[in-house]
Amino acid sequence: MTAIYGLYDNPETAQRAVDGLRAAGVADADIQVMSSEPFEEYEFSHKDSATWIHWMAGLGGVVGLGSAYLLTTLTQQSWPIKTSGMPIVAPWPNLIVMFEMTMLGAILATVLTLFVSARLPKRLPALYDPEVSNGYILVGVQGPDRNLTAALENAGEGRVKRIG
Amino acid sequence: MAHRWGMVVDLDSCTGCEACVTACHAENNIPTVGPTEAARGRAMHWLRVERYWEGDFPDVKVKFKPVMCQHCDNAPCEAVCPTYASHQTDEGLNAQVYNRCIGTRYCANACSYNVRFFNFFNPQWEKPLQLQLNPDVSVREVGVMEKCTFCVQRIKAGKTAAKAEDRELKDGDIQPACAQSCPTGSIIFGDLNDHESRAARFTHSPRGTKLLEDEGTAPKVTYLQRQSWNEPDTQ
Amino acid sequence: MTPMDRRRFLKVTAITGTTAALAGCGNPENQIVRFIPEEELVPGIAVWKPSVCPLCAAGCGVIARVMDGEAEVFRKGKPGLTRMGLARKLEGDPAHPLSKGRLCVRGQAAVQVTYHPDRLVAPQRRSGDRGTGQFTEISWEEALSLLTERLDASMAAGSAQIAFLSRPRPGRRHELVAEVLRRLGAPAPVTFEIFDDAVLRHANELSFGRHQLPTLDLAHTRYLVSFGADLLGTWNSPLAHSVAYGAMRHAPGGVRPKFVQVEPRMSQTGASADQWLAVRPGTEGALALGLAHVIMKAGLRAAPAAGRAGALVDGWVSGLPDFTPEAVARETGVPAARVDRLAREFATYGPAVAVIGGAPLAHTNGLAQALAVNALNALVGSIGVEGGTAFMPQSASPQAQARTLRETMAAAPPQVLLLDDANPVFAAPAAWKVTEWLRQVPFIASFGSFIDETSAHADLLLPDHSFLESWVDSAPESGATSFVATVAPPAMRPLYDTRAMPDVLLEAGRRLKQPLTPPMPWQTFEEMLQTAATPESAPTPAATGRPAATPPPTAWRAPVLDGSADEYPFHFLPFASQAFLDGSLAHLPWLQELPDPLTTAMWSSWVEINVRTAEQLGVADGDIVEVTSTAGSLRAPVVISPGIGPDAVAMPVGQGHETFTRYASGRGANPLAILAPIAEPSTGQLAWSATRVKLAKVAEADGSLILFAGATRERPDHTKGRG
Amino acid sequence: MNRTRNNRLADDLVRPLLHTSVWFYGGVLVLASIVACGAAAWAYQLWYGMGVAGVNWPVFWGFYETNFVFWIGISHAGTLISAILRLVNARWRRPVTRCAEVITAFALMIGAIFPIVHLGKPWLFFWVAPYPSSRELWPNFRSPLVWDFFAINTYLIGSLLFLLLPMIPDFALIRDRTTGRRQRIYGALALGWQGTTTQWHRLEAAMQIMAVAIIPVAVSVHTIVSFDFSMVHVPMWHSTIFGPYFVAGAIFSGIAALIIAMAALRRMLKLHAYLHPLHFDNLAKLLLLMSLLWGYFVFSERLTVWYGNVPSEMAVFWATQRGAFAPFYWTMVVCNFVIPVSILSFRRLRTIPGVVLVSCGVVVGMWLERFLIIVPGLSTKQLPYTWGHYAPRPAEVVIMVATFAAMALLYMLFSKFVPIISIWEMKVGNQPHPAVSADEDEERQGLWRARP
Repeated sequence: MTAIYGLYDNPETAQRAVDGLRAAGVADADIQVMSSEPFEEYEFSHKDSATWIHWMAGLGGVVGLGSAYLLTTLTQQSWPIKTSGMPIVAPWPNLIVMFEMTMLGAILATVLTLFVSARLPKRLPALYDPEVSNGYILVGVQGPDRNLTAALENAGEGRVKRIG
Repeated sequence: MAHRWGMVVDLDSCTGCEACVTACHAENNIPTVGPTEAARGRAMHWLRVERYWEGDFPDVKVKFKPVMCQHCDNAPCEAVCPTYASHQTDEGLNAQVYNRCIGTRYCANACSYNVRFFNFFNPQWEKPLQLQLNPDVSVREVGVMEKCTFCVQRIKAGKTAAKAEDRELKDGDIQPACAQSCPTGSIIFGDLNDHESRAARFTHSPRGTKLLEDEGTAPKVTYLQRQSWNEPDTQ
Repeated sequence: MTPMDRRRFLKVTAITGTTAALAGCGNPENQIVRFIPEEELVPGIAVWKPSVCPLCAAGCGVIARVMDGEAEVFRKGKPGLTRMGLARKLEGDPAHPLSKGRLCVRGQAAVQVTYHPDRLVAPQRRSGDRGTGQFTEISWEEALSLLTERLDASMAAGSAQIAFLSRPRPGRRHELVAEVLRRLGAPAPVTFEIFDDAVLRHANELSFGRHQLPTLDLAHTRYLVSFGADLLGTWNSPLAHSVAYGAMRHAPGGVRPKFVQVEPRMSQTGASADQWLAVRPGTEGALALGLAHVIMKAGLRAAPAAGRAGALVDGWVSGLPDFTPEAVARETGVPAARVDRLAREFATYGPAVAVIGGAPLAHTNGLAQALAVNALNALVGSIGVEGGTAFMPQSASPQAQARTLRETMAAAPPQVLLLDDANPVFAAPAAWKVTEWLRQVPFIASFGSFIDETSAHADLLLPDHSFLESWVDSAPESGATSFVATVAPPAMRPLYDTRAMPDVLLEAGRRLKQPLTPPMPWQTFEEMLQTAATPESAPTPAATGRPAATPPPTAWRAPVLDGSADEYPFHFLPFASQAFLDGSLAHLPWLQELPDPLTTAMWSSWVEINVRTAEQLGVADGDIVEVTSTAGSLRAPVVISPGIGPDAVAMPVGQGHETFTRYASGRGANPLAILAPIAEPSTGQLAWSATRVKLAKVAEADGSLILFAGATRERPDHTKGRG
Repeated sequence: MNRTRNNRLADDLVRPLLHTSVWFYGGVLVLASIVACGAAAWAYQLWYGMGVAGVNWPVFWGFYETNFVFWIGISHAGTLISAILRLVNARWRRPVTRCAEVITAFALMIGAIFPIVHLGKPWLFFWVAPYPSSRELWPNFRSPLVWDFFAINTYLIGSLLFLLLPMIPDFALIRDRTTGRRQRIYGALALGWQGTTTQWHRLEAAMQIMAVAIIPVAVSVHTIVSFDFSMVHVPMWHSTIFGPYFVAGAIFSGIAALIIAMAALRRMLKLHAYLHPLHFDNLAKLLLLMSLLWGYFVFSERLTVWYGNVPSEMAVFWATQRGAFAPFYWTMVVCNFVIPVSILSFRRLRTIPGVVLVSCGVVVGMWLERFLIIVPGLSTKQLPYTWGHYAPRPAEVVIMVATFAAMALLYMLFSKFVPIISIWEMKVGNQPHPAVSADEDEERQGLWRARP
């Protein structure tokens, strides 16, 4: 595999590098930006921010609720035992169990979606540089070499590196 | 028609002699815990005779009140049990399933009458006292709750006998140990669904009251209040 | 092969490898043997067998629920295992006129006597010094030869100096003992029971010609006045009384029967009364005479109606002028108005009956008190009528011919003393010096099943069967209106190497050098019981009774108490405890853990004091006080009670045993020990209610008082208000 | 300069993981041995039976349940607070969140042990779990104890995830700054985190949702714990106020615990540059608020009982107000209300030592509160005949002490292996900046560049 990337000290430069790559005709999807913090206020960080994680959470909640309802009512009916003169299927207490399982469903679904959509866990891919942890921002492109060095170098102070 | 077992205690003739207490111990294999444990408040009396003083010397009276499990229709102890160890049977008994009990002691807290007892240790019968144990009643191990069962073993035996003789149960066929031994016949046990039974009739006596009625527990034990002469010159 | 053969040739088979499993079966070296079962029982099927409760003189008939089980037994000097029928529970015998299918709290616990862990399993002879309670096991052969040796010796010495000391238990068993003693040329058996109402028997003899305790027909009584008799708890025939009391309370319709209890300390019986009248101890008789005064004055009855019983009371014919309600109020502390009303009610509502028993008789004026109540009963005509009091036909009353312990102790000490369950070392005041007396007796043999304070002084222990293991009988002197004699065969086989006392006596008699003359008509107690027991006296006595010289009238006097009022301010009232009676039942764990009806105390002894007294002494429940009389002192925790006056303190009898099994030894204090040795003059019986004491706080609560109840009032004051 | 500051930050926060002082080993040793004693005490109880504890008839619940409620209460420090702060975007939360969430995780684990310890047959505790234990019989969903099972587990799982997710980027950072075995371990824990824009987005989104979800769960947990008591007719248990009362109390004690923990970290890990007086000051304000809230609840509880004048409840009321429990009761009032209000109301007294002192008092006071809710009610129930007493026995005390040691131990170990302050969140928060007083900081807020 081959790839080219630049390491930039500050976000402005990184932003320029991203713009440069776009100008050089690289598709947004191919541009990869890695950083040790989310630079929310910079445009580059907003690429592929669309997500359906909220919907998944909701769905999880619904599943939790449903299973809780079944768990309580079915088990109570499967062996009807009288206690304290309460109805065999006692709605009020069951609501508590349903609430808890709804929340649990939502939380688990959220985390599951996070891992799936963020492709975690996985082994560390080739296109990465420990310098990211030292605060550098990595802007890179994978794939067959097109001449992007300029685009990355023109961005400003930074180091451009190649893989393969 | 299903049975609905209930009890009536006539406080007017109860003399507080506590024959019922020992009878209960003998019938139900209730262990004696000894002085040290008794001092820690762990004495087990499924049936106790409560004593309350009224007035002061010399015009003083005493109220005796035998209190055992009230076998409530809405027993607070049942719902709180996580394992159904405590539940209501079809015959209206408040049953305690010893081998389902995991010893949360929650039922005991929920019971307003404090008639539930806990096995803080494994029960001890210094040999050969264990020879007295009633084979019809299981001995409870450490960590489980126990309480008055209305002598369920006698109820079973009574029904089996009636079945064997192929006849209906008669009122009085079944006597819990306390009712049988009570010298003054102040404890009356019977089927509340059988309107002819003495228990059923006394349950509706004008003297009849329930213990902690306002708790809404709907007990199946009725107490017939004590009557008295009015003493003009007692203050 | 019949069971008989099997029993004769007891087959023994060794079990190997189970010693470990059978811990408690003695040291593993012992070979564990399994005895062949001696009877066929269907496992799990209960058989009901009749028996007689031995725990008090009431002699109630019981039935034992026998089921098979695996028992560790001790037979022929060997420990072992066998399947056998075991009595599991006692119930009242429905066919028995006294128990009528009911059973009292003590009767329920009686089964523990048989299975008590400290029961003697075989004969033993003394190995240590007397009183140390050190014994070594011996065979019956050796035991019997030791016994007969001593009997021979004492007979050889001329008049047989043999004393047989037991508790008064009317019945054939006692007859047999008397017969044997007579043939030995020994004096009549000695009976001792601290709470025995000898005074009342004597009074009844005088008033009605019957040396006997009365039977109350409570079931039909409409007005009951009890002077200190704990008739529903511990007095005379409590179970029969309770059964009848139940009938009285459940009497159909009409006026509610009234029950008045007159006593200085509220007993369990007093707690059940419609009205509880507190009187100064020892003045109950004055109240009775006060009632009689009002009744006669108001013309509700005439003096002669009391007949002979009235004639025995000084000033009766003249209408008891000294016993006006006011005078009685001063004497007893009962308001005059109440005396008056009580008297009128008593004479108006019929059938009415009065009864006296227990503490009121244990005074120097005991006889006068009893005669007063007898006269009152006679006055309202409650003798021998339905709902009144009557005397039950009976065979020879042991108390009639028996000697008292005091008489025996006064005479020269016997050569041989045979003990049967009586425990005077515990149950007699220390001032009697029973222990010293026992030391002077060269040879003491005890038939008891346990080592108690008295049998600890024995040289030879010949353990009797438990009542469930042997032939038992009773012929109570009171409790029913018809003659009652109960005989029952063993309910189960003996667990241990024990023998029935009567059979041991007969056996010993056969082995004597000079045989009994005339020879005993029976070889065994069982044989004796085959011959029917017959009532000696006519069923219903006339109010006049047997012709006897009418003694001079007795005047009621205030009781003489031991100890000056200013040095010893409190009247000391020992009482028979609901659980232990005179202490002979303190070894039963069920009764030890039984909450006392009024104080709810378990496993403890206590001193009951009035609230005011507590304030004076500055003590709270459980604090330790020292109770001091002229005869000694003891320490016990206090229980503050509204059921006793500020001038008296009460203490239950029963605890305070030194050596009486693991459950009773070293627990609590014994009030009898500090009683002053005052006697009721006419009978010489101990006036156990005539001692004064002083109290002093000696320590804070030390936990020796164990109460089951948390609070004494249904609505404790501090829960009442917001203040 | 942005990067250099960030590196210094990383260095500061990673240092504790790389260098270990003898004090650490000493501390671990001491704490571990105390925990061992606790385990021994429990073994002793398992062997002989519940009787070795002080519980009796009628006081069937005592220290164990007190500690259960107490620790579950403590657990409300972390996740709940950090979730709220996260949602309201309080920028001072960043250094606080993780050490708070850690408290939650461990306090929950410890608290959840007590319901098992207090069982008569602990080896059957799993019969409360929703599975057909014997004869196809499922647990009784009507029982508050079963509700506890669901609530506590939901909260525990949620809190653990809430704590773990933001740790992934930090693991990645450590991975890149270490070598050898450490690198391999943290590398594994980092799950291959690169810090791509996608990952950052998903993480932030997930954390937002979790924050929303965890708050109602946290509230429900302590409400349900309070239901254990308010569902039954024990005098002064059967009260509708218990839900919010317990939640408030939980947060109250939670914040106090958090303050104590932060002060300890600040001192031991030399985090003065990260945990400023400002943070303590803000938490102190929260604590003051909760103290007032607590006082309000106690007052309304007491007033209604006193005014209602139900005998059985008055028995408990007076037992706590004047009777045997009065000393504990008034100590509680002083620790939970008098001291906090009188100290925290004045800025000059809201110093770190002052706040820590108050917090210690609150922890004690809240423990007493739980004890005073549970025991007096049981010892004076409806029938005066059955009134009783309770005194703890050694087993209970030892096990209780051991749990406090366990908390400290777990906390030490955690801060040894994980940066106790979330590094990347600190970067976002533009920290560290030099320690400042509360006033100075407020001035700075104007200059501060708005960032999420």
